[in-house]
Amino acid sequence: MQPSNLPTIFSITESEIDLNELLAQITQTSTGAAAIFAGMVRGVTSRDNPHETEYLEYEAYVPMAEEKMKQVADEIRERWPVIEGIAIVQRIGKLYPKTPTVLIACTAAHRDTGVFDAARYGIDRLKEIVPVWKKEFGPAGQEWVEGDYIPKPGE
Amino acid sequence: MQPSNLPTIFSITESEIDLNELLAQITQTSTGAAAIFAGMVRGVTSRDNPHETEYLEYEAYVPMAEEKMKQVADEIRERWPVIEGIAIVQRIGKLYPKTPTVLIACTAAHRDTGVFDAARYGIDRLKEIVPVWKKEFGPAGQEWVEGDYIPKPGE
Amino acid sequence: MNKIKLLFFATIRDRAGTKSIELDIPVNMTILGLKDKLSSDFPNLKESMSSVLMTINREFAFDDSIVPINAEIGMFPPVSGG
Amino acid sequence: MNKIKLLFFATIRDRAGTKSIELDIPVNMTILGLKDKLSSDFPNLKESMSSVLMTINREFAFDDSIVPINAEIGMFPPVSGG
Repeated sequence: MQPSNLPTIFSITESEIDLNELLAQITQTSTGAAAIFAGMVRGVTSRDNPHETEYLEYEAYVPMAEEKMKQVADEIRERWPVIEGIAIVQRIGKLYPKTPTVLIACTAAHRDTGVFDAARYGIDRLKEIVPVWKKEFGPAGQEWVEGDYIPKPGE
Repeated sequence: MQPSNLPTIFSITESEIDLNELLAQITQTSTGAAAIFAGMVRGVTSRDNPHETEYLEYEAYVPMAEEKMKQVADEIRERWPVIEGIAIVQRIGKLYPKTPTVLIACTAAHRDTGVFDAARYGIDRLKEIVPVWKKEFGPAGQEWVEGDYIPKPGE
Repeated sequence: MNKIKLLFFATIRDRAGTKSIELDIPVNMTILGLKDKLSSDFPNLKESMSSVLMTINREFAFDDSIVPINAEIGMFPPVSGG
Repeated sequence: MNKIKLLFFATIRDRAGTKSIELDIPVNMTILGLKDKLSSDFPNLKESMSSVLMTINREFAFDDSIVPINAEIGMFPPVSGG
Protein backbone atom coordinates (compact mmCIF):
# COMPACT_ATOMS: atom_id res chain seq x y z
CA MET A 1 0.00 0.00 0.00
CA GLN A 2 1.19 3.50 -0.79
CA PRO A 3 1.81 5.73 2.20
CA SER A 4 -0.60 8.59 1.64
CA ASN A 5 1.94 11.31 2.37
CA LEU A 6 4.01 10.83 -0.78
CA PRO A 7 3.98 14.16 -2.63
CA THR A 8 2.06 14.13 -5.91
CA ILE A 9 1.60 17.38 -7.80
CA PHE A 10 -0.37 17.81 -10.98
CA SER A 11 -1.51 21.02 -12.54
CA ILE A 12 -2.59 22.80 -15.68
CA THR A 13 -1.27 26.31 -15.47
CA GLU A 14 -0.86 29.50 -17.46
CA SER A 15 2.18 30.49 -15.38
CA GLU A 16 5.87 29.79 -15.91
CA ILE A 17 6.97 26.31 -14.89
CA ASP A 18 9.38 26.66 -11.96
CA LEU A 19 11.60 23.56 -11.92
CA ASN A 20 13.38 24.56 -8.70
CA GLU A 21 10.12 24.94 -6.82
CA LEU A 22 8.59 21.74 -8.20
CA LEU A 23 11.71 19.72 -7.40
CA ALA A 24 11.69 21.04 -3.84
CA GLN A 25 8.05 20.04 -3.45
CA ILE A 26 8.70 16.41 -4.41
CA THR A 27 11.94 16.02 -2.45
CA GLN A 28 11.59 14.17 0.83
CA THR A 29 14.21 13.55 3.49
CA SER A 30 14.72 10.09 2.00
CA THR A 31 15.07 11.39 -1.58
CA GLY A 32 18.43 11.23 -3.34
CA ALA A 33 17.56 11.26 -7.03
CA ALA A 34 15.22 13.04 -9.42
CA ALA A 35 14.62 12.44 -13.12
CA ILE A 36 12.89 15.33 -14.81
CA PHE A 37 11.55 15.64 -18.32
CA ALA A 38 10.86 19.10 -19.68
CA GLY A 39 9.33 19.81 -23.08
CA MET A 40 9.87 23.11 -24.88
CA VAL A 41 8.28 24.79 -27.89
CA ARG A 42 10.52 24.22 -30.93
CA GLY A 43 10.96 27.22 -33.21
CA VAL A 44 12.49 25.07 -35.89
CA THR A 45 11.54 21.44 -36.57
CA SER A 46 13.71 19.34 -38.91
CA ARG A 47 12.23 15.85 -38.58
CA ASP A 48 9.27 14.47 -40.53
CA ASN A 49 7.61 17.63 -41.78
CA PRO A 50 10.27 20.38 -41.49
CA HIS A 51 8.78 23.74 -40.57
CA GLU A 52 9.10 26.83 -38.45
CA THR A 53 6.88 27.78 -35.54
CA GLU A 54 6.14 31.30 -34.36
CA TYR A 55 4.17 30.16 -31.34
CA LEU A 56 1.78 27.51 -30.09
CA GLU A 57 -1.56 27.97 -28.44
CA TYR A 58 -2.36 25.25 -25.93
CA GLU A 59 -5.78 24.43 -24.61
CA ALA A 60 -6.94 21.77 -22.18
CA TYR A 61 -10.11 20.14 -20.96
CA VAL A 62 -8.92 21.22 -17.54
CA PRO A 63 -10.82 19.11 -15.01
CA MET A 64 -10.42 15.95 -17.08
CA ALA A 65 -6.75 16.73 -17.73
CA GLU A 66 -6.15 16.97 -13.99
CA GLU A 67 -7.90 13.66 -13.41
CA LYS A 68 -5.85 11.99 -16.16
CA MET A 69 -2.62 13.43 -14.72
CA LYS A 70 -3.55 11.84 -11.42
CA GLN A 71 -4.13 8.57 -13.31
CA VAL A 72 -0.67 8.84 -14.91
CA ALA A 73 0.83 9.38 -11.45
CA ASP A 74 -1.09 6.36 -10.12
CA GLU A 75 0.17 4.23 -13.03
CA ILE A 76 3.75 5.33 -12.31
CA ARG A 77 3.43 4.39 -8.64
CA GLU A 78 1.95 1.04 -9.55
CA ARG A 79 4.84 0.22 -11.93
CA TRP A 80 7.66 1.74 -9.86
CA PRO A 81 6.63 1.48 -6.20
CA VAL A 82 9.94 3.04 -5.08
CA ILE A 83 8.97 6.41 -6.56
CA GLU A 84 8.63 8.99 -3.79
CA GLY A 85 7.43 12.21 -5.39
CA ILE A 86 5.76 12.94 -8.72
CA ALA A 87 5.12 16.28 -10.41
CA ILE A 88 3.18 16.60 -13.66
CA VAL A 89 2.61 20.09 -15.01
CA GLN A 90 1.24 21.25 -18.35
CA ARG A 91 1.42 24.91 -19.21
CA ILE A 92 -1.31 26.22 -21.52
CA GLY A 93 -1.94 29.48 -23.38
CA LYS A 94 0.19 31.18 -26.02
CA LEU A 95 3.75 29.88 -25.79
CA TYR A 96 6.80 30.89 -27.78
CA PRO A 97 9.84 28.87 -28.87
CA LYS A 98 12.26 27.81 -26.12
CA THR A 99 9.55 28.06 -23.46
CA PRO A 100 9.09 25.01 -21.21
CA THR A 101 5.52 23.79 -21.70
CA VAL A 102 5.42 20.51 -19.84
CA LEU A 103 7.25 18.90 -16.95
CA ILE A 104 7.28 15.38 -15.52
CA ALA A 105 9.48 14.78 -12.50
CA CYS A 106 9.91 11.64 -10.42
CA THR A 107 12.00 11.26 -7.29
CA ALA A 108 13.37 8.23 -5.46
CA ALA A 109 15.99 7.39 -2.87
CA HIS A 110 18.51 6.22 -5.51
CA ARG A 111 18.97 6.76 -9.23
CA ASP A 112 19.12 3.06 -10.17
CA THR A 113 15.57 2.28 -9.14
CA GLY A 114 13.68 3.17 -12.31
CA VAL A 115 13.38 6.90 -11.78
CA PHE A 116 14.42 7.65 -15.38
CA ASP A 117 12.04 5.05 -16.79
CA ALA A 118 9.24 6.43 -14.63
CA ALA A 119 9.71 9.97 -15.98
CA ARG A 120 9.88 8.65 -19.53
CA TYR A 121 6.69 6.66 -18.99
CA GLY A 122 5.04 9.75 -17.55
CA ILE A 123 5.64 11.97 -20.56
CA ASP A 124 4.67 9.19 -22.96
CA ARG A 125 1.39 8.63 -21.13
CA LEU A 126 0.66 12.33 -20.82
CA LYS A 127 0.85 12.59 -24.60
CA GLU A 128 -1.58 9.67 -24.92
CA ILE A 129 -4.38 10.30 -22.44
CA VAL A 130 -4.23 13.82 -20.96
CA PRO A 131 -6.66 16.02 -22.93
CA VAL A 132 -4.47 18.91 -24.05
CA TRP A 133 -4.10 20.18 -27.62
CA LYS A 134 -1.93 22.69 -29.36
CA LYS A 135 -2.47 24.86 -32.39
CA GLU A 136 0.62 25.82 -34.28
CA PHE A 137 1.10 29.30 -35.74
CA GLY A 138 3.85 29.78 -38.32
CA PRO A 139 4.79 31.35 -41.63
CA ALA A 140 2.51 28.85 -43.40
CA GLY A 141 -0.54 29.72 -41.32
CA GLN A 142 -2.16 27.94 -38.39
CA GLU A 143 -2.90 24.31 -37.81
CA TRP A 144 -4.07 22.08 -34.99
CA VAL A 145 -1.53 19.44 -34.02
CA GLU A 146 -3.30 16.12 -33.57
CA GLY A 147 -1.96 13.08 -31.77
CA ASP A 148 -2.58 9.55 -32.91
CA TYR A 149 -3.36 7.60 -29.75
CA ILE A 150 -6.83 6.09 -29.34
CA PRO A 151 -7.49 5.30 -25.66
CA LYS A 152 -8.91 1.90 -24.85
CA PRO A 153 -11.76 1.19 -22.42
CA GLY A 154 -10.52 1.67 -18.85
CA GLU A 155 -7.82 4.17 -19.79
CA MET B 1 31.71 16.85 -36.82
CA GLN B 2 30.02 18.68 -33.97
CA PRO B 3 28.88 22.21 -34.72
CA SER B 4 30.89 24.28 -32.28
CA ASN B 5 27.97 26.41 -31.16
CA LEU B 6 26.16 23.67 -29.24
CA PRO B 7 25.83 24.85 -25.65
CA THR B 8 27.88 22.90 -23.10
CA ILE B 9 28.00 24.05 -19.52
CA PHE B 10 30.06 22.51 -16.77
CA SER B 11 30.82 23.94 -13.40
CA ILE B 12 31.82 23.29 -9.83
CA THR B 13 30.00 25.81 -7.69
CA GLU B 14 29.27 26.71 -4.09
CA SER B 15 26.02 28.41 -5.12
CA GLU B 16 22.51 27.05 -5.41
CA ILE B 17 21.84 25.05 -8.56
CA ASP B 18 19.24 26.93 -10.62
CA LEU B 19 17.47 24.40 -12.85
CA ASN B 20 15.41 27.04 -14.66
CA GLU B 21 18.48 29.04 -15.62
CA LEU B 22 20.49 25.99 -16.67
CA LEU B 23 17.65 24.62 -18.78
CA ALA B 24 17.30 27.98 -20.52
CA GLN B 25 21.03 28.02 -21.28
CA ILE B 26 20.92 24.65 -23.05
CA THR B 27 17.67 25.22 -24.94
CA GLN B 28 18.09 26.14 -28.58
CA THR B 29 15.44 27.12 -31.11
CA SER B 30 15.49 23.53 -32.36
CA THR B 31 15.17 22.01 -28.85
CA GLY B 32 11.97 20.25 -27.85
CA ALA B 33 13.02 17.91 -25.05
CA ALA B 34 15.22 17.93 -21.96
CA ALA B 35 16.09 15.08 -19.61
CA ILE B 36 17.48 16.28 -16.32
CA PHE B 37 18.95 14.33 -13.45
CA ALA B 38 19.23 16.03 -10.08
CA GLY B 39 20.84 14.48 -7.00
CA MET B 40 19.95 15.60 -3.50
CA VAL B 41 21.45 15.01 -0.05
CA ARG B 42 19.49 12.24 1.67
CA GLY B 43 18.76 12.85 5.34
CA VAL B 44 17.68 9.24 5.81
CA THR B 45 19.15 6.29 3.92
CA SER B 46 17.42 2.89 4.11
CA ARG B 47 19.36 0.79 1.61
CA ASP B 48 22.58 -1.12 2.29
CA ASN B 49 23.84 0.57 5.42
CA PRO B 50 20.81 2.38 6.89
CA HIS B 51 21.79 5.65 8.57
CA GLU B 52 20.92 9.28 9.06
CA THR B 53 22.83 12.23 7.68
CA GLU B 54 23.03 15.68 9.23
CA TYR B 55 24.97 17.16 6.33
CA LEU B 56 27.62 16.41 3.75
CA GLU B 57 30.78 18.31 3.01
CA TYR B 58 31.80 18.13 -0.63
CA GLU B 59 35.23 18.91 -1.95
CA ALA B 60 36.62 18.78 -5.48
CA TYR B 61 39.92 18.82 -7.31
CA VAL B 62 38.38 21.74 -9.17
CA PRO B 63 40.43 22.19 -12.35
CA MET B 64 40.58 18.45 -12.98
CA ALA B 65 36.88 18.06 -12.17
CA GLU B 66 36.04 20.67 -14.80
CA GLU B 67 38.21 18.89 -17.37
CA LYS B 68 36.56 15.56 -16.57
CA MET B 69 33.10 17.12 -16.82
CA LYS B 70 34.05 18.31 -20.28
CA GLN B 71 35.16 14.76 -21.04
CA VAL B 72 31.80 13.39 -19.87
CA ALA B 73 30.05 15.90 -22.16
CA ASP B 74 32.30 14.86 -25.06
CA GLU B 75 31.52 11.19 -24.41
CA ILE B 76 27.78 11.97 -24.41
CA ARG B 77 28.02 13.80 -27.73
CA GLU B 78 30.01 10.94 -29.24
CA ARG B 79 27.39 8.36 -28.18
CA TRP B 80 24.28 10.47 -28.83
CA PRO B 81 25.12 12.87 -31.65
CA VAL B 82 21.58 14.30 -31.62
CA ILE B 83 22.14 15.88 -28.20
CA GLU B 84 21.99 19.66 -28.50
CA GLY B 85 22.83 21.11 -25.08
CA ILE B 86 24.55 19.63 -22.04
CA ALA B 87 24.82 21.02 -18.52
CA ILE B 88 26.86 19.33 -15.80
CA VAL B 89 27.01 21.04 -12.42
CA GLN B 90 28.38 19.83 -9.11
CA ARG B 91 27.76 21.89 -6.02
CA ILE B 92 30.40 21.66 -3.28
CA GLY B 93 30.68 22.86 0.32
CA LYS B 94 28.47 22.03 3.29
CA LEU B 95 25.12 20.76 2.06
CA TYR B 96 22.07 19.72 4.04
CA PRO B 97 19.39 17.10 3.33
CA LYS B 98 16.99 17.85 0.45
CA THR B 99 19.50 20.20 -1.20
CA PRO B 100 20.26 19.55 -4.88
CA THR B 101 23.98 18.82 -5.15
CA VAL B 102 24.44 17.72 -8.74
CA LEU B 103 22.69 18.22 -12.04
CA ILE B 104 23.06 16.62 -15.46
CA ALA B 105 20.81 17.92 -18.22
CA CYS B 106 20.72 16.97 -21.89
CA THR B 107 18.53 18.51 -24.56
CA ALA B 108 17.51 17.34 -28.03
CA ALA B 109 14.88 18.10 -30.65
CA HIS B 110 12.71 15.14 -29.62
CA ARG B 111 12.36 12.97 -26.54
CA ASP B 112 12.75 9.62 -28.33
CA THR B 113 16.34 10.25 -29.42
CA GLY B 114 18.26 9.02 -26.39
CA VAL B 115 18.01 12.12 -24.26
CA PHE B 116 17.06 10.11 -21.16
CA ASP B 117 19.86 7.60 -21.73
CA ALA B 118 22.32 10.45 -22.24
CA ALA B 119 21.44 12.04 -18.90
CA ARG B 120 21.64 8.67 -17.17
CA TYR B 121 25.05 8.03 -18.72
CA GLY B 122 26.19 11.48 -17.63
CA ILE B 123 25.43 10.98 -13.95
CA ASP B 124 26.91 7.47 -13.98
CA ARG B 125 30.14 8.76 -15.55
CA LEU B 126 30.33 11.75 -13.23
CA LYS B 127 30.29 9.38 -10.30
CA GLU B 128 33.12 7.38 -11.88
CA ILE B 129 35.67 9.90 -13.13
CA VAL B 130 34.95 13.42 -11.87
CA PRO B 131 37.16 14.04 -8.81
CA VAL B 132 34.66 15.08 -6.15
CA TRP B 133 34.33 13.56 -2.69
CA LYS B 134 31.92 13.91 0.17
CA LYS B 135 32.32 13.52 3.88
CA GLU B 136 29.24 12.52 5.76
CA PHE B 137 28.36 14.00 9.17
CA GLY B 138 25.72 12.25 11.24
CA PRO B 139 24.74 11.04 14.68
CA ALA B 140 27.44 8.34 14.44
CA GLY B 141 30.22 10.80 13.65
CA GLN B 142 31.92 11.68 10.40
CA GLU B 143 33.11 9.52 7.55
CA TRP B 144 34.42 9.97 4.01
CA VAL B 145 32.23 8.35 1.41
CA GLU B 146 34.39 6.49 -1.09
CA GLY B 147 33.40 5.30 -4.53
CA ASP B 148 34.56 2.03 -6.02
CA TYR B 149 35.42 2.86 -9.62
CA ILE B 150 39.04 2.53 -10.75
CA PRO B 151 39.62 4.51 -13.96
CA LYS B 152 41.44 2.78 -16.78
CA PRO B 153 44.22 4.30 -18.90
CA GLY B 154 42.75 6.89 -21.26
CA GLU B 155 39.76 7.68 -19.04
CA MET C 1 -35.49 12.89 -22.17
CA ASN C 2 -31.93 13.29 -20.90
CA LYS C 3 -30.38 16.78 -20.79
CA ILE C 4 -26.65 16.52 -21.41
CA LYS C 5 -23.82 19.01 -21.79
CA LEU C 6 -21.44 18.70 -24.73
CA LEU C 7 -17.94 20.21 -24.58
CA PHE C 8 -15.98 20.63 -27.81
CA PHE C 9 -12.20 21.03 -28.02
CA ALA C 10 -9.57 21.79 -30.67
CA THR C 11 -10.64 20.91 -34.24
CA ILE C 12 -14.07 19.79 -33.05
CA ARG C 13 -14.68 23.15 -31.39
CA ASP C 14 -13.57 24.98 -34.53
CA ARG C 15 -15.97 22.91 -36.65
CA ALA C 16 -18.83 23.17 -34.18
CA GLY C 17 -18.26 26.92 -33.92
CA THR C 18 -18.89 26.82 -30.17
CA LYS C 19 -17.24 25.55 -26.99
CA SER C 20 -20.29 23.85 -25.55
CA ILE C 21 -23.94 23.17 -26.02
CA GLU C 22 -26.73 21.60 -24.03
CA LEU C 23 -28.80 18.95 -25.72
CA ASP C 24 -31.84 16.80 -24.95
CA ILE C 25 -31.38 13.20 -25.99
CA PRO C 26 -33.42 10.04 -25.40
CA VAL C 27 -32.69 8.11 -22.21
CA ASN C 28 -30.37 5.12 -22.74
CA MET C 29 -28.92 6.51 -25.98
CA THR C 30 -25.47 5.07 -26.78
CA ILE C 31 -22.43 7.10 -27.74
CA LEU C 32 -22.86 5.74 -31.27
CA GLY C 33 -26.45 6.95 -31.28
CA LEU C 34 -25.29 10.34 -30.04
CA LYS C 35 -22.67 10.56 -32.79
CA ASP C 36 -25.34 9.80 -35.39
CA LYS C 37 -27.61 12.45 -33.95
CA LEU C 38 -24.78 15.03 -33.93
CA SER C 39 -23.86 14.17 -37.53
CA SER C 40 -27.34 15.07 -38.66
CA ASP C 41 -27.87 18.04 -36.31
CA PHE C 42 -24.39 19.52 -37.03
CA PRO C 43 -23.35 18.66 -40.60
CA ASN C 44 -19.97 20.37 -40.01
CA LEU C 45 -19.14 17.68 -37.45
CA LYS C 46 -20.06 14.74 -39.66
CA GLU C 47 -16.60 14.16 -41.08
CA SER C 48 -15.04 14.30 -37.61
CA MET C 49 -17.19 11.50 -36.23
CA SER C 50 -14.99 8.64 -37.43
CA SER C 51 -11.91 9.85 -35.52
CA VAL C 52 -13.38 11.84 -32.62
CA LEU C 53 -12.60 10.83 -29.05
CA MET C 54 -15.62 10.94 -26.76
CA THR C 55 -15.73 11.17 -22.99
CA ILE C 56 -18.51 10.67 -20.46
CA ASN C 57 -18.05 12.57 -17.20
CA ARG C 58 -14.30 12.92 -17.92
CA GLU C 59 -13.64 9.26 -18.71
CA PHE C 60 -13.04 7.93 -22.22
CA ALA C 61 -16.21 6.47 -23.72
CA PHE C 62 -16.86 4.10 -26.62
CA ASP C 63 -19.57 3.49 -29.19
CA ASP C 64 -21.54 1.07 -27.03
CA SER C 65 -21.35 3.17 -23.84
CA ILE C 66 -24.75 4.39 -22.61
CA VAL C 67 -24.97 8.14 -22.02
CA PRO C 68 -25.98 8.63 -18.36
CA ILE C 69 -28.49 11.19 -17.11
CA ASN C 70 -27.13 14.77 -17.13
CA ALA C 71 -23.79 13.58 -18.47
CA GLU C 72 -20.93 15.87 -19.36
CA ILE C 73 -19.79 14.69 -22.79
CA GLY C 74 -16.37 15.74 -24.17
CA MET C 75 -15.57 15.55 -27.87
CA PHE C 76 -12.08 16.09 -29.24
CA PRO C 77 -9.35 14.79 -31.57
CA PRO C 78 -6.51 12.58 -30.29
CA VAL C 79 -4.59 14.61 -27.71
CA SER C 80 -1.40 16.49 -28.57
CA GLY C 81 -0.17 18.03 -25.32
CA GLY C 82 3.34 18.19 -24.05
CA MET D 1 66.08 16.20 -9.89
CA ASN D 2 62.44 16.87 -10.74
CA LYS D 3 60.41 19.26 -8.57
CA ILE D 4 56.80 18.14 -8.48
CA LYS D 5 53.68 19.31 -6.69
CA LEU D 6 51.52 16.79 -4.86
CA LEU D 7 47.84 17.51 -4.16
CA PHE D 8 46.00 15.37 -1.60
CA PHE D 9 42.24 15.00 -1.37
CA ALA D 10 39.67 13.40 0.94
CA THR D 11 41.03 10.51 3.04
CA ILE D 12 44.51 10.98 1.59
CA ARG D 13 44.57 14.62 2.67
CA ASP D 14 43.39 13.66 6.15
CA ARG D 15 46.15 11.06 6.46
CA ALA D 16 48.82 13.31 4.97
CA GLY D 17 47.74 16.12 7.26
CA THR D 18 48.17 18.67 4.48
CA LYS D 19 46.54 19.65 1.19
CA SER D 20 49.72 19.81 -0.86
CA ILE D 21 53.47 19.50 -0.77
CA GLU D 22 56.31 20.07 -3.15
CA LEU D 23 58.82 17.29 -3.57
CA ASP D 24 62.08 16.66 -5.41
CA ILE D 25 62.16 13.28 -7.10
CA PRO D 26 64.57 11.66 -9.54
CA VAL D 27 63.97 12.31 -13.22
CA ASN D 28 62.10 9.47 -14.97
CA MET D 29 60.66 8.09 -11.75
CA THR D 30 57.50 6.04 -12.31
CA ILE D 31 54.24 6.46 -10.40
CA LEU D 32 55.04 3.15 -8.69
CA GLY D 33 58.43 4.51 -7.66
CA LEU D 34 56.75 7.67 -6.36
CA LYS D 35 54.27 5.62 -4.34
CA ASP D 36 57.14 3.67 -2.79
CA LYS D 37 58.97 6.87 -1.92
CA LEU D 38 55.81 8.38 -0.36
CA SER D 39 55.20 5.21 1.64
CA SER D 40 58.59 5.56 3.27
CA ASP D 41 58.56 9.39 3.59
CA PHE D 42 54.98 9.50 4.94
CA PRO D 43 54.25 6.32 6.92
CA ASN D 44 50.63 7.49 7.44
CA LEU D 45 50.06 7.15 3.71
CA LYS D 46 51.50 3.66 3.40
CA GLU D 47 48.22 1.80 3.88
CA SER D 48 46.46 4.04 1.31
CA MET D 49 48.91 3.23 -1.47
CA SER D 50 47.20 0.05 -2.63
CA SER D 51 43.88 1.79 -3.38
CA VAL D 52 44.91 5.39 -4.09
CA LEU D 53 44.07 6.96 -7.46
CA MET D 54 46.94 8.99 -8.91
CA THR D 55 46.79 11.71 -11.54
CA ILE D 56 49.48 13.45 -13.58
CA ASN D 57 48.58 16.95 -14.74
CA ARG D 58 44.88 16.20 -14.18
CA GLU D 59 44.76 12.92 -16.09
CA PHE D 60 44.54 9.52 -14.43
CA ALA D 61 47.95 7.87 -14.13
CA PHE D 62 49.08 4.29 -13.55
CA ASP D 63 51.97 2.47 -11.91
CA ASP D 64 54.13 2.42 -15.04
CA SER D 65 53.50 6.08 -15.98
CA ILE D 66 56.64 8.26 -15.89
CA VAL D 67 56.31 11.41 -13.78
CA PRO D 68 57.02 14.38 -16.10
CA ILE D 69 59.10 17.42 -15.15
CA ASN D 70 57.28 19.81 -12.78
CA ALA D 71 54.22 17.58 -12.81
CA GLU D 72 51.11 18.27 -10.75
CA ILE D 73 50.32 14.95 -9.08
CA GLY D 74 46.89 14.33 -7.56
CA MET D 75 46.29 11.59 -4.99
CA PHE D 76 42.86 10.58 -3.81
CA PRO D 77 40.47 7.70 -3.13
CA PRO D 78 37.87 6.57 -5.71
CA VAL D 79 35.58 9.51 -6.34
CA SER D 80 32.21 9.87 -4.61
CA GLY D 81 30.59 12.99 -6.04
CA GLY D 82 27.04 13.51 -7.09
